[in-house]
Amino acid sequence: MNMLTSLMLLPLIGALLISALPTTKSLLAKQMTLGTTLLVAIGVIVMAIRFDTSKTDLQFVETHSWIPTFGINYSVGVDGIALVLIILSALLAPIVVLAGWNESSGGRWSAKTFYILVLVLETMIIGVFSANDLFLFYVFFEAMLIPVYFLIGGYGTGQRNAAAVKFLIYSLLGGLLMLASIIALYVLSGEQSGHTFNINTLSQLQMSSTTQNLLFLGFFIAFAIKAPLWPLHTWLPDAAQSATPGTSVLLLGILDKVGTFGMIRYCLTLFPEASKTFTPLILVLAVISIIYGAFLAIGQKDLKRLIAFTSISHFGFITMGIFAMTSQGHSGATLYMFNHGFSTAALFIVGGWMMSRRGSSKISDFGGLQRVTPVMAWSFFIAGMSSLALPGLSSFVSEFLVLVGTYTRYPVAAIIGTFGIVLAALYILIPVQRALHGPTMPGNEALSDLNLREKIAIAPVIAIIIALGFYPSPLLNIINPASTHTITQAGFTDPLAQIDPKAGK
Amino acid sequence: MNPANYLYVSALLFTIGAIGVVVRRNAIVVFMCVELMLNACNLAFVTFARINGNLDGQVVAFFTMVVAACEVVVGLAIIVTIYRSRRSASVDDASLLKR
Amino acid sequence: MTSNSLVYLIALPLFGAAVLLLSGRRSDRWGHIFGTLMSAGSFAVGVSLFLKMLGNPTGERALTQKLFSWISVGSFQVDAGLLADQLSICFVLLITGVGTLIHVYSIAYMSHDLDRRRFFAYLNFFIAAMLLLVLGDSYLNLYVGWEGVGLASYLLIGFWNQKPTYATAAKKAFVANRVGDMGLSLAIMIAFATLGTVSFQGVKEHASQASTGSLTAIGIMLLVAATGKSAQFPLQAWLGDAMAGPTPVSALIHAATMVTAGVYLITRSNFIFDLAPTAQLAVAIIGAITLLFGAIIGMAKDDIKKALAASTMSQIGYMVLGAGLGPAGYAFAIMHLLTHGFFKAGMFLGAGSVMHGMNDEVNMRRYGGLRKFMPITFATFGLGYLAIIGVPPFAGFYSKDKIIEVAFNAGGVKGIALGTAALLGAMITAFYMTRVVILTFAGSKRWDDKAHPHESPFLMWAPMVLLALGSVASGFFFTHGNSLRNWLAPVVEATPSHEGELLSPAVVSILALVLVAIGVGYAIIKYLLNEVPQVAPADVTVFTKAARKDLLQDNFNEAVFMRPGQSLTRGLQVADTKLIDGAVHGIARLAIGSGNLLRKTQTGFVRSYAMWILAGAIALVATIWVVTL
Amino acid sequence: MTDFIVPKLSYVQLSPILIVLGGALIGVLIEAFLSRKVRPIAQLTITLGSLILALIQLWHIRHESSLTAAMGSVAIDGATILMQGSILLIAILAVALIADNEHFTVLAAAVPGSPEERDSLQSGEKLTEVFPLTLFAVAGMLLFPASNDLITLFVALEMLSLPLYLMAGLSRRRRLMSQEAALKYFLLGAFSSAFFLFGAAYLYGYSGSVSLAGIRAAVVGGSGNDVFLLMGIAFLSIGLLFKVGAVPFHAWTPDVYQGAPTPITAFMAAATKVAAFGAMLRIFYTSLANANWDWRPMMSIIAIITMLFGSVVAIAQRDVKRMLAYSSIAHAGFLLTGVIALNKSGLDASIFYLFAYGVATVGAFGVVTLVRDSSGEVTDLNKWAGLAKRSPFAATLFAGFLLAFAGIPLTSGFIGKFSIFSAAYESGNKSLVIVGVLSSAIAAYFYIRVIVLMFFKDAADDGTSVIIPSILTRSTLIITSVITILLGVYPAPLLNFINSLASFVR
Amino acid sequence: MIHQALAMGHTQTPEAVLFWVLGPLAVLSALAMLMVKKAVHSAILLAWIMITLAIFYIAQDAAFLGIVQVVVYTGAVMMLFLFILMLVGVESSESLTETIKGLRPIAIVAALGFGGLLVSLIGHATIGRAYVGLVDANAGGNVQALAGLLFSKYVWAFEVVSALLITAALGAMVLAHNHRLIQRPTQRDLATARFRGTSLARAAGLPGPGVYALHNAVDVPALLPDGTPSQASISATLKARGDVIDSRPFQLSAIENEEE
Repeated sequence: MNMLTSLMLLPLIGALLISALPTTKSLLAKQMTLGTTLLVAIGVIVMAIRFDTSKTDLQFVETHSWIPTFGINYSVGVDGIALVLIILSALLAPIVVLAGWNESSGGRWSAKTFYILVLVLETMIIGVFSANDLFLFYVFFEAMLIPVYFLIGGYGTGQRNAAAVKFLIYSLLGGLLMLASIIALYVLSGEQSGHTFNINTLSQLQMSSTTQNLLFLGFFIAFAIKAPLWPLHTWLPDAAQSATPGTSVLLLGILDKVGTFGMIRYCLTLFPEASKTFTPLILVLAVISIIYGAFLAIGQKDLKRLIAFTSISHFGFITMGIFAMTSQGHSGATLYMFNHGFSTAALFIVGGWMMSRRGSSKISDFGGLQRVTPVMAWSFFIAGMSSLALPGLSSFVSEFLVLVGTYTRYPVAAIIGTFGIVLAALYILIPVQRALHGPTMPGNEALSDLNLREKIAIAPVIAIIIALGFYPSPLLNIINPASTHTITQAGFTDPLAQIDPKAGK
Repeated sequence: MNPANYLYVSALLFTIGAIGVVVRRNAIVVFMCVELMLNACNLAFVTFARINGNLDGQVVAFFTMVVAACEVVVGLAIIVTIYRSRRSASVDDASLLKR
Repeated sequence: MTSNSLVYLIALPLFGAAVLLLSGRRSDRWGHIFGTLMSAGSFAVGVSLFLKMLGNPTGERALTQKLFSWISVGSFQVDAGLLADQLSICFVLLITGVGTLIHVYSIAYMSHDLDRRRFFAYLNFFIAAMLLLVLGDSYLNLYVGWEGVGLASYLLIGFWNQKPTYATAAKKAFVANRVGDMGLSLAIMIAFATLGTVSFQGVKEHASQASTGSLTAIGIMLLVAATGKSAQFPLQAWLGDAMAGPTPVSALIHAATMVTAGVYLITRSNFIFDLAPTAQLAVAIIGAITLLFGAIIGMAKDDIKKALAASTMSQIGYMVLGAGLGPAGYAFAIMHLLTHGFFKAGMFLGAGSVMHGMNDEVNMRRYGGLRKFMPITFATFGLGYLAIIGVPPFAGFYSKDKIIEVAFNAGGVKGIALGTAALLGAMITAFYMTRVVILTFAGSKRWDDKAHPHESPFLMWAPMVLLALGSVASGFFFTHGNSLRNWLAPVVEATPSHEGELLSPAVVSILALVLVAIGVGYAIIKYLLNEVPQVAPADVTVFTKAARKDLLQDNFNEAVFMRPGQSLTRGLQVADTKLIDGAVHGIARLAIGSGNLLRKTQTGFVRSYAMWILAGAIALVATIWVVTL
Repeated sequence: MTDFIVPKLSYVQLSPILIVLGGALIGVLIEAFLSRKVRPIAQLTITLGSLILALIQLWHIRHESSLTAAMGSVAIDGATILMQGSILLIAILAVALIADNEHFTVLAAAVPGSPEERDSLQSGEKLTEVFPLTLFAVAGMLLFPASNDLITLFVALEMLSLPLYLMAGLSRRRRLMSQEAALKYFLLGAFSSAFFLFGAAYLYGYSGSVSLAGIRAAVVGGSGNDVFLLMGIAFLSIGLLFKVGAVPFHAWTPDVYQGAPTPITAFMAAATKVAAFGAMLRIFYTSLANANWDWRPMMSIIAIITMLFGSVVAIAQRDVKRMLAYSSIAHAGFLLTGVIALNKSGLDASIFYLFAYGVATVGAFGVVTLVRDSSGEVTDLNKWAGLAKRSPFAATLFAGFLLAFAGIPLTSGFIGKFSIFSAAYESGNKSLVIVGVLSSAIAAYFYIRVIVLMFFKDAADDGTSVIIPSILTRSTLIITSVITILLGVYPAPLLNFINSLASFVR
Repeated sequence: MIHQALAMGHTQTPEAVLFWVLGPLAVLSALAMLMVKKAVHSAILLAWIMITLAIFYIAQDAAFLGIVQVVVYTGAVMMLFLFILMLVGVESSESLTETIKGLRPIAIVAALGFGGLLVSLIGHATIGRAYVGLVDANAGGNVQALAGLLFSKYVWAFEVVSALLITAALGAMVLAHNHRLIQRPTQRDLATARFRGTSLARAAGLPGPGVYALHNAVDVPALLPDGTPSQASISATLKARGDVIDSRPFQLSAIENEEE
């Protein structure tokens, strides 16, 4: 069987097996989930190794007729961009399970349900990134809301119900707008080439510019909600604040990438002209997101909300990189998605441990943790440094690529975006100072440092953050052909340097 | 005289019946107004049958009568049941279900 | 020429840092030794490389090493490559040399600190980052080291971060540095967009083909970067606070090495600045402003470390000024950088020694007459003092006077203005440094009886002595036969402009010496011959008050950046919840509200339902009526 | 006088209807002659038996197509077969719910609260008349979409309505509400069928024929003045729109849905919609297709109002059954877009949607029957809080049906929504698609609210409980949910089937 | 214009006279049916309208329908209505003041609008075909012709209608037939039970409504001699409807307490 399909089925099988367990055996459920996610991770790594970086077209393609009446196929396949995101998901999943070992216990339902939801979600995430059929993509895109919704509402804290509903309604609204566009594409394809949802075929449809603009908006709004772009972001802080750290990692680290992934894969490919038309507007929104998210992050008193707002800022960078329409911007944006996944994961995971130990998510309740729990503090610090894109850590490479890629075509956006790096220093260092530094706050003296399980969970994250900072080539090699291909498809070429670098030689 | 005039009568009777359903409160009277509407329809059918020169309209009218008879049986049964429960045949009293 | 050993320069201290950090408390006992050894090892590699370079012919001295392809996207190709040319190797030797000395010093200085191992880990990390900064073969590689030292500086300033003010100082330093970093990243972006490359070699080759406008932009952005890292006006405010770190840190990072990175950057980018006169002039002006700014602050400081920090700022101003003077000044800027590295590091270590003996007291008004108790410290400090105020034949005399001279000879009004500023600076330097020496070592004792001043242990004074030797001899050594200038020539193309010489070297020296004497004299009158109060007098001029408050730099930043920023943050928070989220909730409320409103149409009366049907029928008929008529 | 034509009925093609009618008659005979004790089981057997038999018979004739099965009164074609199949399947599922006699009064004639009623409840007897009534209604429903002339249409309309009026009043609990529902349904139903008849009269007047083919011929032939045609369409539509619950002819829906016994609500909500839309599709796709410029704008406006109204008002509901009623109004709006589409894909989509929606509706109401307290079913939404704690099974099923209603992918509702909107878009009705999408978003809001209520709210200790369903109810629930999911995951076979079959003979 | 289209089909004068006499009368009767208070009067008026219509049918060559109208409709259906009216109470009349606010004016406007629009539309309608008349169709006799249609073309509908009739019968049975489920105790049984029962309290029979109550209404329970309300004194129907007024305020003990 095709590798992608097997990888999709694997978590589903795991979920089925777990659902057969009695509710009381939560430890076994955890172990099985961990095992399944690890298997998937290994599978994805094998797939990454077998991936041929010299090709630009999709690989591991598998196509079956699904709903022939509508020309819908079960069609999967990955290019470099999708593969990287699948790697991200597959690697983060076992980490999330291991890190949030006890996360499932405080919920409304049994731990078993929690892990079933997580596994189902993993299937859908792999599916959404590997779908090569617009309809299939949409199915995964919408269906994965449900497990997340239950994860937030069932296992979160505080205003979890409201947050879950807000998340779902926002997402559904965007999804329905996209559905309208998809329907339009479907009908157009029926008029021009016979009904199909094949992305390649759809990208060759003839459309009037008005149609293209409208359809583009349908897609873009859905994606802009998902990868929260100002001003469609307000669901994210609420959701992140209410969700458990593990869910937040899945949500911000992986799920929201579907938005930016969709912008690359669908907005640009299907509507190149409209993308051009809307680029100025989107860049403005992206830049606003960068600055706005950063400022709001600075002002947050709640650790989870703070991380959420940093993500909004980061998603601004990613969006900017995508719509810069340069290969640097694109590769940077894709790499950024990967790196943001890990740095946010690190922040949420470690932040989650801090919060569960202290029983509070207010930053002011911490203080002096570096004395009490040095390993935890260090982990948080490194995660923070990654978040502020310290050179040598992975985020830097991507952030810089985005900026440099944007600058070559839209210098003003890049310059304003660059201010974001100063603000990033503030929004990371302020919580670091308040939570880790200073005198030990009363109530924190007896907090325990990370145990072995937690160390095992966070170590690979930090290792990846550092390793990719120095040696991002493996990922860039996978990404580059795909992003160049996308740019070319969208009808762009990199702007040349003002002088020809080879002229001098 | 023009047969179309029957259509005017039919339309007026139908209107009056419809208004009767709205303004009258006694369920039986309301139902009688519905019957009036059906009769108006029948008149239209018969008139049209005459205009069109085929008997299909009359057949419809015949069926209408039969159907109306059945409807009357069912309707009155329901009204009687309601009346027995409430000691009232006013449709306004039956307003537990709302909002 | 390629060399495979460049990487060890960085790898050794990096390895040290990693080992010390990861091993945790297990390495408490031997960590400091290990760290020192790593640093020393790196120094050894540096020396061997230096010797190797010496052995090569002038044109082939530069050593390169390509490690791997770092970032490669489209035309954006950056290798992880190292370049040790004549300029870099000076820094390598300074960093590893002074660095190792300070490691040694710290063994003793930090011996009572429970976290000494962590301190050495940071130091090692700093050495590695700083070496990467000077060895990187492209702007982007440099950037990694550039932020790396920023991080190291942050960690070290905040080493005692349980004290909130120290933690704040660390944050302030990092943020100020980040502003500079933003300049550097913009410079790199512009360079890539204009020249299509970010390697030093590539930029150097193509710079001449780029427009002056772009080059000026790059230059200005590089200057912004330099001002951040080197505490130049207007990003100088963090340096004083950075003295919160342990004194060896101040010596190493905030005097000898990191803060001079800006000078390195400007010198390294000579090929840009030489083609962008406006940017170059800006560099010189910033340098001149800062050297006066720092000097003025230095006059009013009672905290010995802050006084020295102000002095550092001022001295780096000299270097930047020198670098801003173009080919004529690069070599002298670097020379002053190196000599300053010796004497300022020495003085900082001296200050540390004093504090060590005085229960960490830093207020000079509570010192006095310490020369009897700390003779070695006094001697080494004194030699550094003589070097900094530029008394011949000490090192400062050679380096600083050269800068003043080149400034005067820059030509026109510019030359006169810059030269005068530099000269004035020399006089102020003499004044405040004399003040420091007098307040600390001369006069009567002003400390309370709890302090028991004593000389520091061998491990502390030995590095001080070595550095003092450097401050005495290096100037002569560097200028002898223009050795440094010739050495650097392949990198910075030193072409002294003797055309239209305004003042001859001799005149400058004499002028400088006279002004220095005036400064020294005034200080002696004021502080040696008059009683020094233990508490700083309050009835002073506005000017002094301002100087004490660092010329209101913090107030300025607070008023212009911090407060509006805070207001903006608060405003945006309100906007986010009230406006954006409010709009969302408003739509939801609208839907619910209209639902509740329409719900009322369901009255429960069957007659009103019939009315709905009838109304629908009427609407339909009316439509037909309108359509058909 | 024309020569008498000896009528020829093609009994094979009519057999599904005849089988059901026969079953009903046997049911009546059982009422008359069998002892009370054996009646329930006998009735159930007969009812289910005849429905299943009819379904089997339907399968045999699925490829037949004729206009002459009943002298031109009935059109047997793919569309008919599909509609009838849907109705039969839904009816079977609903009968399984109806069989749980707990819902029906034993003595409908007894005055609520009277000693007779008390006695009757204690007697432990069961009301078995619902079975033949159901079968009569099913027969009417089977006939309704197959009718090919206005007379048969009218007769079928009454035939499906009368039993429903009656059954709406048979609830065991809350008798007064149930009777009120019957009264309202009856009065308004009669009112609307008068409109239907009035429209039929004008169509007859316009075309001189009562057969759909004749009307079609007149429309195609088209005289200049079509006032009668327009009036005919308008009034006829009122009758049909009333049955499907389109705004402003919807007002009965919530009240009747709430008041009627829940299994009946399930049956009528699902099956009536199929039948009424089936008839509507036939009329508009065959007879009136060429007059689409006359009716499309008007229907579009009604569809838009219906979608929005249903979705918005549903938000404000506090009773499960009323909420489902408004949801059915919204769905009527979605389905109207399929009628308006007026193309083959619109027909296919409508049939699929009707089936998917019908099955999910039966399932959803089936879950409603399970939630009870001491006074019977609990439909107050507030008391549904924390249902997942009480019964994860019921809550999960209900959530699944709600998600299907909301059109979330991997449920049948999504495929339905997609196909129907794409058909509407294809026909150029973009505004309908946009409104449809927007109201779907609004609708999603209240479906989700219920899910929140069931899963994320804590249960109050108010005696609400979820009973263990009887075997029949349980199988209905399971079958409906399986179909709902299956049609979301792998709808290809059904879609192919519909696509190959769905067409109208003319 | 329909008038022109039908010009050739003008009917004879007698029919015109008939129409102009009976037509307006029918409409007026219909209006009166709306206005009269008593349901019975409405029913009589409706019967009259139906007879009018029967005459119209006959006038329009629909003799069979005319007869059936009289027999089935006026005869059977209206009798059924009257029966039910008697059951409900012949004297029952409703106040004609409108209870739903604003419905009356809306209804009047609707009536004028709807009627006006319909009349106007019919006025503008034309029929594409010529006026035909039923002379040909009824050539073999109206009844025969109708029978021909009914038993051939519309035989299916004709057959199916039977199902409708059965439904109606079944429905009437279900709703109206009140079969004994449990043997009603006879008066003797009751009397025996009263005196042989555990308590003699009810031996004197049930209290009448409101007998001892301070409030003389059927929906207030009577008070037993000890001052407690007797639930038995209230009609079960009222209870089921929830129309029973709480008796507590009327309890003797409560009132006494208040006075103290």
